[in-house]
Amino acid sequence: MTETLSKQQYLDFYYYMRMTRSLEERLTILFRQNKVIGGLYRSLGQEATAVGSAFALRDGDFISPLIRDMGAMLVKGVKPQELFKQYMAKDGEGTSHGRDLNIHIADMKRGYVGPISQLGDMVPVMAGIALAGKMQGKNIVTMVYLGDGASSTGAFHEGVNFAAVLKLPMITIIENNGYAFSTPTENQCLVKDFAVKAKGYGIPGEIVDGNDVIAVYQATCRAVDRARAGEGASIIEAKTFRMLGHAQHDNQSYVPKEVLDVWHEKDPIKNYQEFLKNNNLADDASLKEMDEKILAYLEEEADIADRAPFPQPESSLEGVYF
Amino acid sequence: MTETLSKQQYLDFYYYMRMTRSLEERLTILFRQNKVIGGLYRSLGQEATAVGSAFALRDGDFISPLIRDMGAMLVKGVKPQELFKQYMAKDGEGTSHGRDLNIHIADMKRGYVGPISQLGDMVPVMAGIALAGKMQGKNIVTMVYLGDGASSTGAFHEGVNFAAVLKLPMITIIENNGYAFSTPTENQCLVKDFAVKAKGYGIPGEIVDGNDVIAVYQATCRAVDRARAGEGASIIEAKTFRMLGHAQHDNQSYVPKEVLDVWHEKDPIKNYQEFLKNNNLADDASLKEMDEKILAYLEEEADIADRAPFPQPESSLEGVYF
Amino acid sequence: MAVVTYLEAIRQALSEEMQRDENVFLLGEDIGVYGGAFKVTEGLYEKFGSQRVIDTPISESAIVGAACGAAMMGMRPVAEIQFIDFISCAFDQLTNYAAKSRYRQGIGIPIVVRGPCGGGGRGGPFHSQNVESFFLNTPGLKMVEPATAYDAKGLLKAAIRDEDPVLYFEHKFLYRRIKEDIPDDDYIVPIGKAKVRREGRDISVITYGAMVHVALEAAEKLQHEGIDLEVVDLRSLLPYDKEAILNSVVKTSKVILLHEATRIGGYAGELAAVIAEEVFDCLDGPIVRVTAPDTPVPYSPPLEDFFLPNAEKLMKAARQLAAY
Amino acid sequence: MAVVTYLEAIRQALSEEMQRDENVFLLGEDIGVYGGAFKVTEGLYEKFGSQRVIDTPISESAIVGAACGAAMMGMRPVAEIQFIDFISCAFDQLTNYAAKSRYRQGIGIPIVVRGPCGGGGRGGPFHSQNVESFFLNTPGLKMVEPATAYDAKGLLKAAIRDEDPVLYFEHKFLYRRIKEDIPDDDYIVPIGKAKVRREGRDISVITYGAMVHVALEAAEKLQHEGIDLEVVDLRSLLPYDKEAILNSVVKTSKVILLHEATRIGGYAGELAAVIAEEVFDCLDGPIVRVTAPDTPVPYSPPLEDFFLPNAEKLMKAARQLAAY
Ligand SMILES: Cc1ncc(C[n+]2csc(CCOP(=O)(O)OP(=O)(O)O)c2C)c(N)n1
Ligand SMILES: Cc1ncc(C[n+]2csc(CCOP(=O)(O)OP(=O)(O)O)c2C)c(N)n1
Ligand SMILES: [Mg+2]
Ligand SMILES: [Mg+2]
Repeated sequence: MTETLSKQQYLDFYYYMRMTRSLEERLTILFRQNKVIGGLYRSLGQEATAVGSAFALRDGDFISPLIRDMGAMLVKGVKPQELFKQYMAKDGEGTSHGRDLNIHIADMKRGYVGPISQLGDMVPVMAGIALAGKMQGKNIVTMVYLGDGASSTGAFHEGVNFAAVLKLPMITIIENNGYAFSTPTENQCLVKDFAVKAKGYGIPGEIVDGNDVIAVYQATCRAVDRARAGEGASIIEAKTFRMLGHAQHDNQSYVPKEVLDVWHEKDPIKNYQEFLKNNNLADDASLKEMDEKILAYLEEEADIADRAPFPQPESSLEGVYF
Repeated sequence: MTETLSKQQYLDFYYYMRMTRSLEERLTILFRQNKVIGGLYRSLGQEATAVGSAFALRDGDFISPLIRDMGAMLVKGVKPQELFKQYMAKDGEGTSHGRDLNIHIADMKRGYVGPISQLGDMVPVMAGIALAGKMQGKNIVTMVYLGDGASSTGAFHEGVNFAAVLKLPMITIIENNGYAFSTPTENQCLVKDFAVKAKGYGIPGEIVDGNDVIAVYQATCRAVDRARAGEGASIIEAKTFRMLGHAQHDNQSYVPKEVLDVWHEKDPIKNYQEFLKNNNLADDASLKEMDEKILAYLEEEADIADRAPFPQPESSLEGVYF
Repeated sequence: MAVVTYLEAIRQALSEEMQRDENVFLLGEDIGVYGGAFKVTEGLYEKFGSQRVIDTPISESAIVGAACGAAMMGMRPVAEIQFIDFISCAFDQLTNYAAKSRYRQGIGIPIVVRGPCGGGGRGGPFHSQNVESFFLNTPGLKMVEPATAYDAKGLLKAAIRDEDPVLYFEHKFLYRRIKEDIPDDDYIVPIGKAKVRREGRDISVITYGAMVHVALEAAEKLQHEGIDLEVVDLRSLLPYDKEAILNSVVKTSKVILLHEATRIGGYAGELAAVIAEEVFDCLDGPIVRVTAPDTPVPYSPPLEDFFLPNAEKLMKAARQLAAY
Repeated sequence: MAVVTYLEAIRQALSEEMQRDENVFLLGEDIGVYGGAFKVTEGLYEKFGSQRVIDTPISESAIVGAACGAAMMGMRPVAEIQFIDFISCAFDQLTNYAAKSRYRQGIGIPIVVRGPCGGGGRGGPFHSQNVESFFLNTPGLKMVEPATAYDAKGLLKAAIRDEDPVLYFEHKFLYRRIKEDIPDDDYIVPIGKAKVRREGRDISVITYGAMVHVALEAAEKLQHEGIDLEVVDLRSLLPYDKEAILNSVVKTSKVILLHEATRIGGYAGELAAVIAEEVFDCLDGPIVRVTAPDTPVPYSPPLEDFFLPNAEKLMKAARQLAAY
């Protein structure tokens, strides 16, 4: 896959990062209005990782996102109204029909698989999808996202090793965002660079600035190229930071303000705006126009979700078995 | 811990390696006589790893052996008759009273913990013992043995990482013996050197010639010293080879003869005999004397086990709860 | 005496036991600095320090396995599972290591594994489960589930002092919804003893956890219809109080087994079996189960409300059984 | 028709299904080159190659998880667990991923997870378990356990063609001990259908797996005492054939639930509940359970023999119930 980007692609990166952030901001409002059911998880500050990596994939490839990867789902084609409905526990095409929460939705056609909450479990599952793709002679790639914390799970280990040994086209993106809930990374694992874990599986591991959408895109392209060339699995560690609490209810008072300040300067969207302007890919006016278009679009989508019905109680009995 | 060895220590290494092998050979005879109940697992060719490593420990330290580590249990003080009784499903002090099989016996006083069959599970358990020792201000070390195959399990990963993060005095010995049952190491994990896995946990990993009892002893001493000094967990990879099938019923026809030939030359006992003789620590006569003493001792012990009763049927109902 | 919530009662038990016995310590995810996802352990890190309130990596097998190891050394670990649904990740360590250690190697494993269970919180399929049946067929384990603040404290203390592995299920719907006056000082609620929460003549409702309150609500309402429910709160699920169960059934001759978990393979099966085996003679009607239907726990409010057993469903079953 | 063992019948089913449908493939530990710890898959690696008979690392979670992923893509994976006891290491993937996928995301998981269960082989606590109860409270899973060679083949074929995750328990004591004439050609035994193995008037014995043979042995012997047992072989444990169970109980009015697993929380609980709920009227005596006692499976022959249910124990229970 070529790593040279067209103007449109540069703008698309921006569009999806901005869409992610605005969508989550809209969700925050809905949350305050008690319209979001259950918890609300934000990916503020991490949008570049989700968006940049997903752009390295093509149709037929699969991702398994986690709570910080709404951006990847958007790139893969999920509609904002579907996410709104999901978060509002509403019914409708493309939702889980009120059965599962937040981003736990799947569409095998669009190429995203709904995670379960048990962290790490999607790694073996995505290895299995990669295995099937290989057996079926499809040249597809699977990508599984998880956090620094989730890499402590047994499922992560078993899944990555399985993919490595069977030379499966699976990329594991470890989003090292400094914390797992309240637990700082150094209490999760002694390594500073999670990419080093790749060595234990005999596969390539690469570190990337998770706040730099282009760098993420390029690193993922390299991993995707290897995977498609039959060279097997790899790990990418995206270094980033969780700029809000674990969920809406967590004010993350345990995070030192200085650290937040440093990362505030690294905001992936703000910096990318500068990049676009410096490279004459956009100017303040065009960015503003894009932002407004996104907001207007999200407003419509949120409205649709707001008007969507809750699922029928009895519907909950169906579909446990074929 | 000093790494200079007394003559007695050199001879002890020999004694326990020879004891391990002879004991297992005696068990093989019992197996053919249908006196061993269930499977019989041998550590032929791997005796140096079990014995050398266990010698690096002291009273109060704990090991958790696997099927190839009978030698470590002997060093820790298990009596051959206890092992014979175990394998013959007999009752008696120091056995599991017919409840569990082969080396699945524990003695917290002598410092060995009976493994369960689920591979990898002992890693977290031994981390917990190390944690307790630390909390209680005892300066103890725990050592958990497992094979190349068992390192693929989630429990291994979770346990090693847990011990690493909490800086626990736990040493994980990976016995890389070329196979996991019928599965060659390269189908278990892509890495050639399992010690490299330590990097993924941010702890030291060392490779040692598992057929060289002194090298194993010394490497383990280094890890033990680090552990006792509060420097935390580490991994040792002992490179060795399983010279018989997975168990008595497996003729390991899947292992290339050339490979076995190569390793035959590396027999830990034969080579150590040469070492002892070359260094004037023993001669043919003294070795023969030791061997015969061991055989005579084992004969007595096997006889005791043979005469020992089976457990009473009703006894099986007791002791599920306190 | 002071009025405390179910959640505070749990915290009190932890704190008092840690005070009483220096071998008691806590481990789990986010239980230290943060005080736990539900703030159950809030303040304990400050009080007892990082050596006794240990924030662990996300690894339930390691948490439970390490607790086992520490227990073998004489410690009294209390492990938190952030949501009890994640206990499935430690299923192997619990059923194979913890449960069988005393039997097969003569070494007891006095650990407590506790965590929030149950629905009603819009938590969806992975934050709402009731897992007691997963463990019911494993000799060597114990299980308790308190329904009141008093029991929450007393059972947890009993669990911590118990010589065997105890799974302690705390129903998250009750955390802050119920409170009562409980003694400030030390007391235990013995494991294995049920409690008759309400005497009644017509039908025994045998239940536990959040459903105790559902049963009491239904009983209150049915009173006016002339149906007198007896409500037996099991409190301990393994071992269970056979005597109390059978006594109640012998007295009323009719029984409803009520639980929040789904139907097939749910806890009620064991109760039905022991009742139909031991006091068959005394039964004046079928043994009735009121449970959730056989689906995962759905998330959306109308679905979850439809899914969960409630007073109305119980009343309907009771009316039918009374008329039998 | 040819006389084949239970084990060969399983192998036939695998081979024929792989032949029939190129989406069927096998994965597990040592199933390829070695042909499996019990040689169930012997010859299949040679026949179908390393792409369809995959030797995996020792990682049950990965095996089951990867099977799920492959199934989502239209494949039909059959995963072997070397001893069913190790399924506890995949408990989470099975109960949370496989079981709930269709419900929560509309994607079916047509996998089969098979492995040797049961005692009698001096395997001790970790190579002898019966694990069906672990999974009985998880909607979304199916479970079968054949008792005959005919059913071993037919049920496995049905499991492979099923659209949902099926746990297939093969009793290792039966592997080479029973054989029978079975059709060479294609047939299935539908999931969810029990089979009356022996008609009888006095007592229904409801059972499955190796215990079917115990029940038949006891029935033969009791015949001479004038006690006529009906033996119902469940074959499918989830879903189970409620109609067949209830029909038999209605006919005989007395029932013994027999299984090899331990008592508390065992499968019999579910059966007792459904019987006591739905055909209470027809019962002429207590519902009796004959099971293993509540301990881990002990290893030593005298202990294991004492532990396992057998014809004598069943006969004793049947005599008592007959006299009731
Ligand atoms: C097996 C398991 N244990 C615990 C949890 C509870 N939990 C949900 S998110 C989370 C923290 C995850 O941290 P990390 O993997 O670093 O992802 P991040 O939230 O930082 O993106 C925890 C502990 C879970 N979902 N699964
Ligand atoms: C979790 C689990 N899965 C499978 C098994 C079955 N099993 C027992 S020993 C073994 C091979 C072990 O290989 P390795 O760890 O390399 O040890 P070695 O026998 O070579 O010493 C297997 C697959 C098991 N005991 N536990
Ligand atoms: Mg994180
Ligand atoms: Mg090996």
